[in-house]
Amino acid sequence: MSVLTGKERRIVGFLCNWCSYGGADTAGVGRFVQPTDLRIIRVPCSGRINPLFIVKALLGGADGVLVSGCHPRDCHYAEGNFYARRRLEMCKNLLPLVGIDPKRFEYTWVSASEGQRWQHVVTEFTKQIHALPPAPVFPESPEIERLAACAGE
Amino acid sequence: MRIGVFICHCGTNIGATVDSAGVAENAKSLPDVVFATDSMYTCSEPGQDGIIRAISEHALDGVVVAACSPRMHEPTFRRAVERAGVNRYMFEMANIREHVSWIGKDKEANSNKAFELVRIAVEKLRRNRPLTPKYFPSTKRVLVIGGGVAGIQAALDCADAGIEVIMVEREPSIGGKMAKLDKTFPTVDCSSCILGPKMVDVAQHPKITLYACSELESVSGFVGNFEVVIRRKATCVDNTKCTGCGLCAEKCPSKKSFDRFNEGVGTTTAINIPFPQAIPKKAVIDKSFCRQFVKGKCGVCAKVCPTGAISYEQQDELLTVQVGAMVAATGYDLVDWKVYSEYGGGRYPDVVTSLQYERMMSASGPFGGHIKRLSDGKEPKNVVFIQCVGSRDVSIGRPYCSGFCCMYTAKQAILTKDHIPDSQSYVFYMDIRSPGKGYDEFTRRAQEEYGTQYIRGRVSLIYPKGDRYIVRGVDTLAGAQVEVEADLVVLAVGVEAAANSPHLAEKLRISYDKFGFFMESHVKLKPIETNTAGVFLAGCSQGPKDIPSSVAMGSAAAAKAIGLLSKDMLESDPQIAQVNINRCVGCGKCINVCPYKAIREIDFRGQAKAEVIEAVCQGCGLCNATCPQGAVQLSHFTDNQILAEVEALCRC
Amino acid sequence: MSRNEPFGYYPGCSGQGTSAEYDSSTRAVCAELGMKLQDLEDWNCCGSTPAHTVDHSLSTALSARNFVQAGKQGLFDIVTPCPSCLKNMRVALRNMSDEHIGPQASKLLGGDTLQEGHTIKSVMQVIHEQVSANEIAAKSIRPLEGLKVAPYYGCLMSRPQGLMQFGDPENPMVMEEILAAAGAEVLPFPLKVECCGASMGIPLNEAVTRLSGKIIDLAAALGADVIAVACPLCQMNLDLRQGQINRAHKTHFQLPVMYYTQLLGLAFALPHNELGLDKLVVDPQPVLDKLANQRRAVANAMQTEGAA
Amino acid sequence: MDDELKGAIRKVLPDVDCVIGWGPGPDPLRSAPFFMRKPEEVDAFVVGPLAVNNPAVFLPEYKGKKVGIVVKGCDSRSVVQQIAEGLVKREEVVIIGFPCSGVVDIQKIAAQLGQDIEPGMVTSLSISSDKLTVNVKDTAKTMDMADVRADKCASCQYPNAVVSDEFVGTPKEGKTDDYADLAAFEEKSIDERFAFWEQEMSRCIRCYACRNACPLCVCRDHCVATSREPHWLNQADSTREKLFFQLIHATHLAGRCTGCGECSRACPVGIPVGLFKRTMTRAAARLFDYQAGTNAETVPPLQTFATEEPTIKEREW
Repeated sequence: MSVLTGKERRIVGFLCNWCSYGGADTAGVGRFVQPTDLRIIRVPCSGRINPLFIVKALLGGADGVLVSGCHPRDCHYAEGNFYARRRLEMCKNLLPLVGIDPKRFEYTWVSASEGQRWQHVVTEFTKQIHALPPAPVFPESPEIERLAACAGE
Repeated sequence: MRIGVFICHCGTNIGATVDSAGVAENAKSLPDVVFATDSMYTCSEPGQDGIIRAISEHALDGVVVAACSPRMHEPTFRRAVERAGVNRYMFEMANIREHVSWIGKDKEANSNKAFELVRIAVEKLRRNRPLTPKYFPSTKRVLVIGGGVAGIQAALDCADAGIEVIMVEREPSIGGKMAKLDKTFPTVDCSSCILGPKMVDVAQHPKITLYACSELESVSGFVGNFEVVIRRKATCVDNTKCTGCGLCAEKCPSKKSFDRFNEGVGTTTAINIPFPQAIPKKAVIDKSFCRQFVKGKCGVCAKVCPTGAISYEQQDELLTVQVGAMVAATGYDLVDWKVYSEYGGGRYPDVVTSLQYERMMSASGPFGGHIKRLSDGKEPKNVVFIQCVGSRDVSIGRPYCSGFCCMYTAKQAILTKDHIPDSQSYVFYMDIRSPGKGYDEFTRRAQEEYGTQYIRGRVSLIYPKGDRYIVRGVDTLAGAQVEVEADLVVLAVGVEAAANSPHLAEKLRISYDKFGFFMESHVKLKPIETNTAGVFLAGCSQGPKDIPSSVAMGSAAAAKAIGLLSKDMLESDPQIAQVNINRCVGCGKCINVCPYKAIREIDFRGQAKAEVIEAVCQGCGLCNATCPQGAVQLSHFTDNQILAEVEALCRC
Repeated sequence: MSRNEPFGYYPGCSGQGTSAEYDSSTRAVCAELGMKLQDLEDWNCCGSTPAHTVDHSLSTALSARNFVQAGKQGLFDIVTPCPSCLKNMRVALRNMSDEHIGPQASKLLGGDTLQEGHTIKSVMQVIHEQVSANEIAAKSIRPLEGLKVAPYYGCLMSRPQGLMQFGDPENPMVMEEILAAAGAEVLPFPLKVECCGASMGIPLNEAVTRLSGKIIDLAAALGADVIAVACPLCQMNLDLRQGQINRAHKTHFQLPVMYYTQLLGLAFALPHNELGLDKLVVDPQPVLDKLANQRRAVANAMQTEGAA
Repeated sequence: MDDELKGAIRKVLPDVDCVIGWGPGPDPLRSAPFFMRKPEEVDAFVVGPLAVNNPAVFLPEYKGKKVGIVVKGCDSRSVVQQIAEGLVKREEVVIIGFPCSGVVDIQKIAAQLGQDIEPGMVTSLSISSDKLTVNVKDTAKTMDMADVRADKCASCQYPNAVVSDEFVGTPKEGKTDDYADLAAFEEKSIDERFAFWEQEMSRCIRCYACRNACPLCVCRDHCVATSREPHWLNQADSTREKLFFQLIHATHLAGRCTGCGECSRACPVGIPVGLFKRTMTRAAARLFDYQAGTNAETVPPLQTFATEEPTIKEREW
């Protein structure tokens, strides 16, 4: 069981190591209580995030994806978040066409000092996801289901 | 693979809200996990020994520790697994403290989430590969940004250790805020007497090169090999010719120029040497007042200069230097207190800042050490000090304590009595904050020996009545409104990060907090380091500090820089991009986006291919996210590793 | 909103009694400036000080009802001369969207519901926004030249800052700009937003004589000919109680306290009865004399110049 | 115009390895990519409403050799984008342009005929300025050109080659593109869209014709769709994986797609996969004022950035 049924939704976070992951740590150190739904994947920079990771997660049944990086102009790698901003914005434009509610994906900037902002972002985003129905799911391929059934026996 | 999983209790930090033992039990079901256990303090010596023992007993070739943030203890555990013969990159951490146990109290949800985080760590670890660092040479030279007392200390310590130092100072002279002070607490010794010799040392040290009137233009490169461009602003004076004789300032006809050094107390000439002890002692032209620039004709200084040092045509100069480490010691500025219109917002001439008052008291200041009012030149008898102007005030976005105002206010009250024996000082304060050696005793002396009246409360209004000022406040101890007639009001204006600090932080690629102060790597354990290797902090650039703390931090930053550059070769982080030459189609997109120019095009059997310059790559992974066919992969954060993490979290 | 469209006009209860001259001079000045004021029909008390000290929902509902009434007339942009009414009505607008007070107050409104889009401003702010200094100067056929005015806003006009949105809460400059445009010499008046003692005049008269005393004291010390005010209660404390103040402090001030609208009216040469000068307790005659002398002096100077 | 174009091709031939254009296909209705090396081969060159496919798709393979290419307006944008991205060198390509009046959509012709058109079924065909007559098994059917013209031609902004070394004919006026096709699609609710793609993509046979027809798919033999390092897609016959591939393609083409429509046209089962790229194209135009393939000097928007992005309205928290 990956999330607590009925209580949690699947929310995947991609956080840059230098700012936002640190901001989430700062929130923890400050004991800023947050919903438990989010699971964080640490990446070096928001520029490392291929928008297709987000698409992959959303098609794979994630109810929401939250990306956070350093504030523009404050990227540890100087420019990564500038590229990320464009790519993530384009990604946000693509989702509704596919039938994925764009509210399932947000990106923002949280610095390592902004523990409270992180708490706020996580709380708001989790609320936003809970306000939506569970993510639509594709039926598994018959092939895989057959194999899975075999494996189960 | 044979993976071992260790779930930390961190005492009750994790254990209280996460079922660590249960998570360890569940972890045994994960693929490739052959061993899982929980431990009380995994980072402690017995905890680390437990990992090492398990590695040998269970022939582990990968380890997951679920504990605190990897930003805290990843290096610790990497060293531990390495001691047991496992490559340090065959290790992953699940952050179940900062990201789980400390942010929620629901034990069921927390334990479940902790297990999930262990699961993604295991999935990633299964795709990890051993990585080995490379070694590269470094430039044994340190850049010190800011020539206040913190920067001076850092520069002298580095230089004394035999490392070359380049000091960049924005103002015409080094010395910073301390050079403006009359006396220093708690010993009331003369500021320039103790700082002056250090400034001279900077000027004379063979290992130190000083660039005044200069600012950092840009920074590129990385730890050990930074390339820094310095902008030397045009002063219209050729420093190689200027002898500092001061004749130009004597003859300059533009005598109403704003006196920056004296905080606008009095005026100066358009060409000036900011103060007698200035280092470098060179004249500088203030173009906004110089008649040559304002009116297009004058040329007096050029005529009188005995060495022909004046050059009105001088242009800014860009200078490129290589350094191995940098110390940011950019200090502070005063909060813009004019937002307080209840204090006149700058409309009343005899409501001055603490720093202006220092210049009014200083023997080398515009009044030659005789305190007098800016409005009418009379000697003030009643002097009111107001503390916390721009400190501890949420309403103007400055909630923090500036730390040293209580102390200097006491000092200024004492000095006022020394200067004007028949004067009476009043101090409105919120709390007296005087933790430091001899500090509290000092504030008591101000009250008991010098008769300063301390009134605990805020001031709500200052208004002029006749040629005096009514200061209306509250005495919270007496529970009454008080009004004091004052001849002079001194505001203990709070400090904020030096102007443009965020801009500099962006150039240095270090973080800053919402007030513009630079962020240290760890509040308690790494107060000098930043998150960018090779960049260290000193003085008030990191937060408000008094002189002893700034000096100590200057020395600490120097020690860090010396330690870094004492090694002949620096170790590179192997978490860098790598090109799979078979998949690369040579489209060059990665080359275009790389912020470090760390990818170049090479010719491989007649075909264009990308190649990563290992010593230059910093491992941001932008190229990886750009390459459509995934031919460039960031080691330790490959597509497959991240995809495995994503898949572990999805329903599939 | 432009001044060609009518503003809803809420006079407030003082305007019907103690500050009738504020009400009439406001109407006269606005008419002169081409601002149409349309009275709210069947308006009620804003709740004043008592309501909100007892029950926030009631206080909110009282003020909200006035907006409802205005809405029925198609009036959404309301103006009022009284800072206290302004504050109450702004608080009401804010409270109506409060999750606790809003629903309770709505219930008190009976069947009526408050529509979206209501605003309320002080007449002073609207004059400042809608009429340029040049226009005021052009209308001032008898400019207030030579008249030294101490501008006094009272505590409410600019505060609380977030609610009133009236420039610098400690140092508003709107009245200064308006009166300067009418030709007056407006003095820098440091106590311009100090408390006059407000409604303490009855329970604790000493508070009013002390606080208002300081204001009169400083205005006189600065050489003011008149204190210009914008609040009915301030006017009453400074004007009606000037005798009490003099008795309490053994002073002999006879400093006229006039609404800024009355001063504007003088500049615009509006009829004195519309300005209600006879309602003032401290005789404003010295002000009128000074202005008249000033005009005569100017006329003489011009004549001499013409003769020469 | 045909003869003039042929003349231009013949003129270019001596300087190049070959000239790419259109030639006879399996039946009179269908043209095929045509590689002309000798002057006599030029006689069979075909142009007009049947010159459907985009010859630019072949250009990158010729990198290092000089080739000529005959292009419609839309094809020329692909070439320009290839040049902008360094996939093709400007000096290695001779571009022959002409004013295009639009091309046919075979599916629409089939719809008019009321039957699928197997190769070889059409025995002859004649074209006038606004009519098209198709002979199937000796039965002639005449249809209005307007009814069988490809959708992309209705909103064609660039009927003439954007860049050309030789231009034959009088330039035509372009139309505006208001993305009406997207607007029509967006009439559907979010859930309906999901259901739509679930239905459509279930028909995908993973032939990758859409990818292979794309002139800007640079990965060629190294497509992530079929690699294990990195392993973006599995090979299971799952709708999700098929849709994911389309999103990979669209993401890779974000800000680069020139809208030639070849992906949709090439799809053997008729999935409107071009919509994904159209969405990205619209977003690139709105956000970055960028139209791929109109200026070889510009950098595609996702390979650069601006420190301030006034058009990106970030969410406030």
